[in-house]
Amino acid sequence: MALVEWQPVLLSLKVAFISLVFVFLSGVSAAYLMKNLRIPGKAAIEALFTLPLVLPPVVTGFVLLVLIGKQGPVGILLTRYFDTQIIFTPAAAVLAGTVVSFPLMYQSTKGALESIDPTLEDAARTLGSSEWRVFWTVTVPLAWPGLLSGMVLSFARTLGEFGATIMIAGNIPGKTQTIPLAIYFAAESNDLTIAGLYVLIISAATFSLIFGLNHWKLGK
Amino acid sequence: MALVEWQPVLLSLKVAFISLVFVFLSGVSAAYLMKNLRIPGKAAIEALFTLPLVLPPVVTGFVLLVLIGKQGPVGILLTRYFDTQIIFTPAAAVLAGTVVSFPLMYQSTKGALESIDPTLEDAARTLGSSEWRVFWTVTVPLAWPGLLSGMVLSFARTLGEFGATIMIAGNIPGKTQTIPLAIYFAAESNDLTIAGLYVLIISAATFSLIFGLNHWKLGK
Amino acid sequence: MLTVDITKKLSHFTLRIQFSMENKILVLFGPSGCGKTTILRSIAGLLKPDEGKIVFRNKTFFNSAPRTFLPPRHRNVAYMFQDLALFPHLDVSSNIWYGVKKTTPKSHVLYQKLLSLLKIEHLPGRTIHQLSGGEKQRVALARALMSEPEILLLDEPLSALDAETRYELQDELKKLQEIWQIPFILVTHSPEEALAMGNEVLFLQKGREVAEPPPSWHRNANGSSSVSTAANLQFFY
Amino acid sequence: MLTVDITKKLSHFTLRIQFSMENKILVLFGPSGCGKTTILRSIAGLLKPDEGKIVFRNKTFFNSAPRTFLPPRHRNVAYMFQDLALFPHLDVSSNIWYGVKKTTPKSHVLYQKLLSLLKIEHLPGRTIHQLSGGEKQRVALARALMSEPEILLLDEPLSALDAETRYELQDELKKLQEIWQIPFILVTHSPEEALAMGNEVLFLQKGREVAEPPPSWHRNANGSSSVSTAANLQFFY
Amino acid sequence: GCGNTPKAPEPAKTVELNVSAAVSMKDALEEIQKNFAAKNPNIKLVYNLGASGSLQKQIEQGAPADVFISAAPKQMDELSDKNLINKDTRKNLVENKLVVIIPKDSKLSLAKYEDLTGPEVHKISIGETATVPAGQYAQEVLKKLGIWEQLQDKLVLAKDVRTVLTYVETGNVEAGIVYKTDAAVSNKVKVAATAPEGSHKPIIYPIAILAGTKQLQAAEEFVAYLASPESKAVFEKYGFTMSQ
Ligand SMILES: Nc1ncnc2c1ncn2[C@@H]1O[C@H](COP(=O)(O)OP(=O)(O)OP(=O)(O)O)[C@@H](O)[C@H]1O
Ligand SMILES: Nc1ncnc2c1ncn2[C@@H]1O[C@H](COP(=O)(O)OP(=O)(O)OP(=O)(O)O)[C@@H](O)[C@H]1O
Ligand code: MOO
Ligand SMILES: [Mg+2]
Ligand SMILES: [Mg+2]
Repeated sequence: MALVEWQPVLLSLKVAFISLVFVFLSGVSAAYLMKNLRIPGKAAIEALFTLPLVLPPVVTGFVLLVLIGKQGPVGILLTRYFDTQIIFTPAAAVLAGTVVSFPLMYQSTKGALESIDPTLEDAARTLGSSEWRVFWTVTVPLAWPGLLSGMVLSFARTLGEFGATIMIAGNIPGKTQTIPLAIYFAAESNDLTIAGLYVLIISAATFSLIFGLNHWKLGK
Repeated sequence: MALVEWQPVLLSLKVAFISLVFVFLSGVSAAYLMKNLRIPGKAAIEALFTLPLVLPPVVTGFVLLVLIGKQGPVGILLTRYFDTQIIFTPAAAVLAGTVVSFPLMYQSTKGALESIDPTLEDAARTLGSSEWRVFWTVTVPLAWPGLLSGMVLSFARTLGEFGATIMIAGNIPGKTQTIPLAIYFAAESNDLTIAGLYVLIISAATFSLIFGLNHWKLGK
Repeated sequence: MLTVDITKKLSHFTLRIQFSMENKILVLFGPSGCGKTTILRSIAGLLKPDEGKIVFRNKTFFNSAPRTFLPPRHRNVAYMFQDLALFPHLDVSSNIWYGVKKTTPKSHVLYQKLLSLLKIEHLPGRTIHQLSGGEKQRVALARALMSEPEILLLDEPLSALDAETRYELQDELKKLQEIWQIPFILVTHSPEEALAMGNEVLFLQKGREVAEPPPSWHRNANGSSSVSTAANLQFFY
Repeated sequence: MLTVDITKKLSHFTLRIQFSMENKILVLFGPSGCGKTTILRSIAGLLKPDEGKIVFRNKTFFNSAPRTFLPPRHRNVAYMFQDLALFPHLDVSSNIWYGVKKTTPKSHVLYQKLLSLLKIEHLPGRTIHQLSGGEKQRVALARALMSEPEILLLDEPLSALDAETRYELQDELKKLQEIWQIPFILVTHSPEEALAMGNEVLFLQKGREVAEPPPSWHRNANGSSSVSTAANLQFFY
Repeated sequence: GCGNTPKAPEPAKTVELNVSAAVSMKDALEEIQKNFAAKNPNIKLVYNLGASGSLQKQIEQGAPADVFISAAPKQMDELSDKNLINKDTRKNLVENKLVVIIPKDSKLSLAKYEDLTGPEVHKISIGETATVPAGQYAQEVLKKLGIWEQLQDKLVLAKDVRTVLTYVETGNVEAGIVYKTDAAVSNKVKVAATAPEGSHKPIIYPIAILAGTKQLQAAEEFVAYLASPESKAVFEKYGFTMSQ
């Protein structure tokens, strides 16, 4: 294709899917732990969880940059134990996506967990299930519509992530350029056609996801 | 105060609260209408509803600019019938906030509506309630935890809105500068202290909201 | 006069039922899964039959040709669900008042009367999940009665109550019907209850009306002995 | 041997109960709201009593001093809830199998036996909301029985069934208890059922055991006539 | 996955050269990349294009970069103060001009900067003065011409030069101040005035090799190539002037 490069599209999808896995696991776990937590500072922790949503992504990106940069605590650990760096790599884009969409998954899960009937969890307990099994076989399926919303939100948010990504993954064509970066880039040289095409592609990806999920649910 | 200006703080809170009202009404209505809608193109409409989340905010801002700008269709109507313009005013910041957080409210509400027990709505119907009353007295209270999540997300998202806001509200100090804009410019000019203070303020606002909502629920 | 003549395909058989009733108490009697709840849901408007019609006085509730469907809220039918369907987000008194269109001095009197009749005077401020099974059932009954309906549908309304209370309430419901003069349709698994309350009994079997009472009719509801009054049955039906 | 000796403050009275039982069927009998469900929930571990202890064989389920609380999953108690609590996201067969720790040929035999005994052979693939009230009750009973517990708690397990089925199941449950030799605790509002099934009956009134049977005991469950076998009562208790 | 496309076996070892450069040079740099690759098959240029301020922060945090091209001296100075650049290699690469643009179909008769004070000009957009170099230069010019205070109520400060261009293109402001190179990429605007000589400090794009580079030789070759006549032609095509 002459106009549009496929690399940003593939990278964006890959980043969005991998982030989705991380954000699902971390968001659901966090919501589960917080549900059973009874401590005074709870609202503060929750505010912290919501912060990546409130902060302008560039700021989130800056904080991450300081953390994972060569002199940052994470960066130092990565160098010492794995002899590697994630700054300016696709892994950094995954990190950015996971961090910015975490609040979406967390809040959606939280809402969903609060509205399920605890009697059903009790029933599972009397039937000999461990808390772990209760959670995965009763709580999660009952909370599914809410989790699904959280997943749609997280996936979409990561797909559109720009500010934090460009900060820590850089904007390296062919390597760390995601769709939003490509859009920004095209707009810079006034290629509104290309920018528009990328917008179409990203919209199509969203459409496919939602269409797929709707049908998946109907199929169940 | 020498370091931090209060105007962006007040403006941000005002914008976030007003947007919250709009996004609550529009998000909940949209989710309700979509729930009962059975048409082939449904997934496409939903994808459209999710788009403001996927598109980089600058792109959303650009689209809005084209719509409400002086030569845009909305802008022309505003000039003709009201002799006014909302571009470069705080109203534009409200519009930007509402549009970017709409997908959050919509999806959260959708998830919440799907997991409530339809028998209870049926019970209300046999007791003579109109669909409108059923919705507000049964559906909404039962879906409340999910709606609350949506409200937290929307409020936080608007509070942190940067890209679309700066595009259509402009950055007119003392008039349309919100906290994220102030943070961005402070950070860009390396005033990390000021940026940090604004981050603290915005975090405190998030904390207050979550704390308040948690207590509001307990009080019920 | 309520006329029901409907067909509805269910999982394992087709419900095909036809009856008319005056302002009396009609009992639906039949084994589990024979279609009793389905009939009540059709009358209440929560389920569309495949074919047929349901007409009450001069109002058509449902007709398959020409296609008519009166939404539940315009039918003025109070329906006490088998699984109660109380509103968990409201307290007991708000649940009971939910169906009242207009608060009048008369409705306040009715409310107080129902509370004492149903022995739930101590419960108004509680939320639903703080109630015992039998308490929930009585609150659901109160909610249905408070709405002053034109038809009352009761799906095993007294099944979770002790015999003492049950007996009293059977009596009260009967009196109420005599005062209100509206059709009551009652589902019960107890032949004694059917006999005590019903002006008519409709025997059901796999979605059809049957002439012969099922074996359960000749046992009391607990299965341990046969009913002494069973001989009177033919007079009722 | 199950020993229960607990105190629990409820809204309007304090539950204070103490009993021991062997591998028999114990019936809890008392008016609505007297604390029957609360006792079962305490034994199942879904509710912590304020004080006292619950000991089964050599396992302490609960003790207020020293503080001991065995989580429900380690109690091996099957509890059939009054409001059933079936899993709406699973089909009937997955519900029934949910509590089975290890699938063995023996459990497959038990499964088939329960399906036919409870007359639910035609339901395995259905989801819960496609069931009638009585069908749900039988599925809940099957789920409790399938888990092969060491104690079985049944909260009005047969209340939504027709007399015929009810009678059969009373019989079957009795036989099952004789084979399994574990404690059954049964809540029922029917004195006939209590008499037919119970080796012992515990009369409850406002959270306390009472020696005198309540008035309901002398009526049959439907309140219309007194129980012919009521005279035998004293032998049971 | 990405980055593992099989490469033809090459005699000399291929080195990767990481270049962090101001995004406003995008088009010119892309063209130069092609030319350079043809001449230096064993040096692979990897661009990271962004706002100069972001690039500076990334470099400060140890992001891999061998060469830095900034859109203004400020960012370079700060890196220099932190000893992150090889000071001997710093020089001025290209220069830019500051112009007033108006929509292509605008009927305004704007010929010089002072005309911006006219009543028919309601809104003027410039880059944010604290962060966007183009905004700082614009402020300097307007102050020098003595119309800065007068224009205060008309100003809309944009996040970047690209946004200024968009405002003018969509007719939401009557005029904007951008670089000549920005005006060159848009066919919806026209240049109405150029800043008078000496009204602002020269708009310089400095270049330097970073202190931490491991590819000093390749970096030097690239920097030298940017000054070649071939590159000069490219830069000028996009509106830059070469620094002396
Ligand atoms: N949603 C549904 N989809 C398919 N079949 C259903 C559905 N609901 C009920 N059925 C079936 O329809 C039949 C009639 O159900 P109904 O609830 O009317 O029975 P019932 O007479 O009220 O029984 P019970 O005394 O057990 O409550 C049953 O065989 C049941 O399995
Ligand atoms: N969550 C709760 N909080 C406070 N009080 C409760 C709660 N649940 C039940 N109660 C009260 O405790 C008492 C005993 O309830 P319980 O459910 O044990 O009664 P029950 O004997 O099972 O009655 P039923 O036959 O009606 O099911 C009742 O008075 C009830 O109102
Ligand atoms: O790099 Mo920028 O493009 O003007 O700061
Ligand atoms: Mg039924
Ligand atoms: Mg109970």
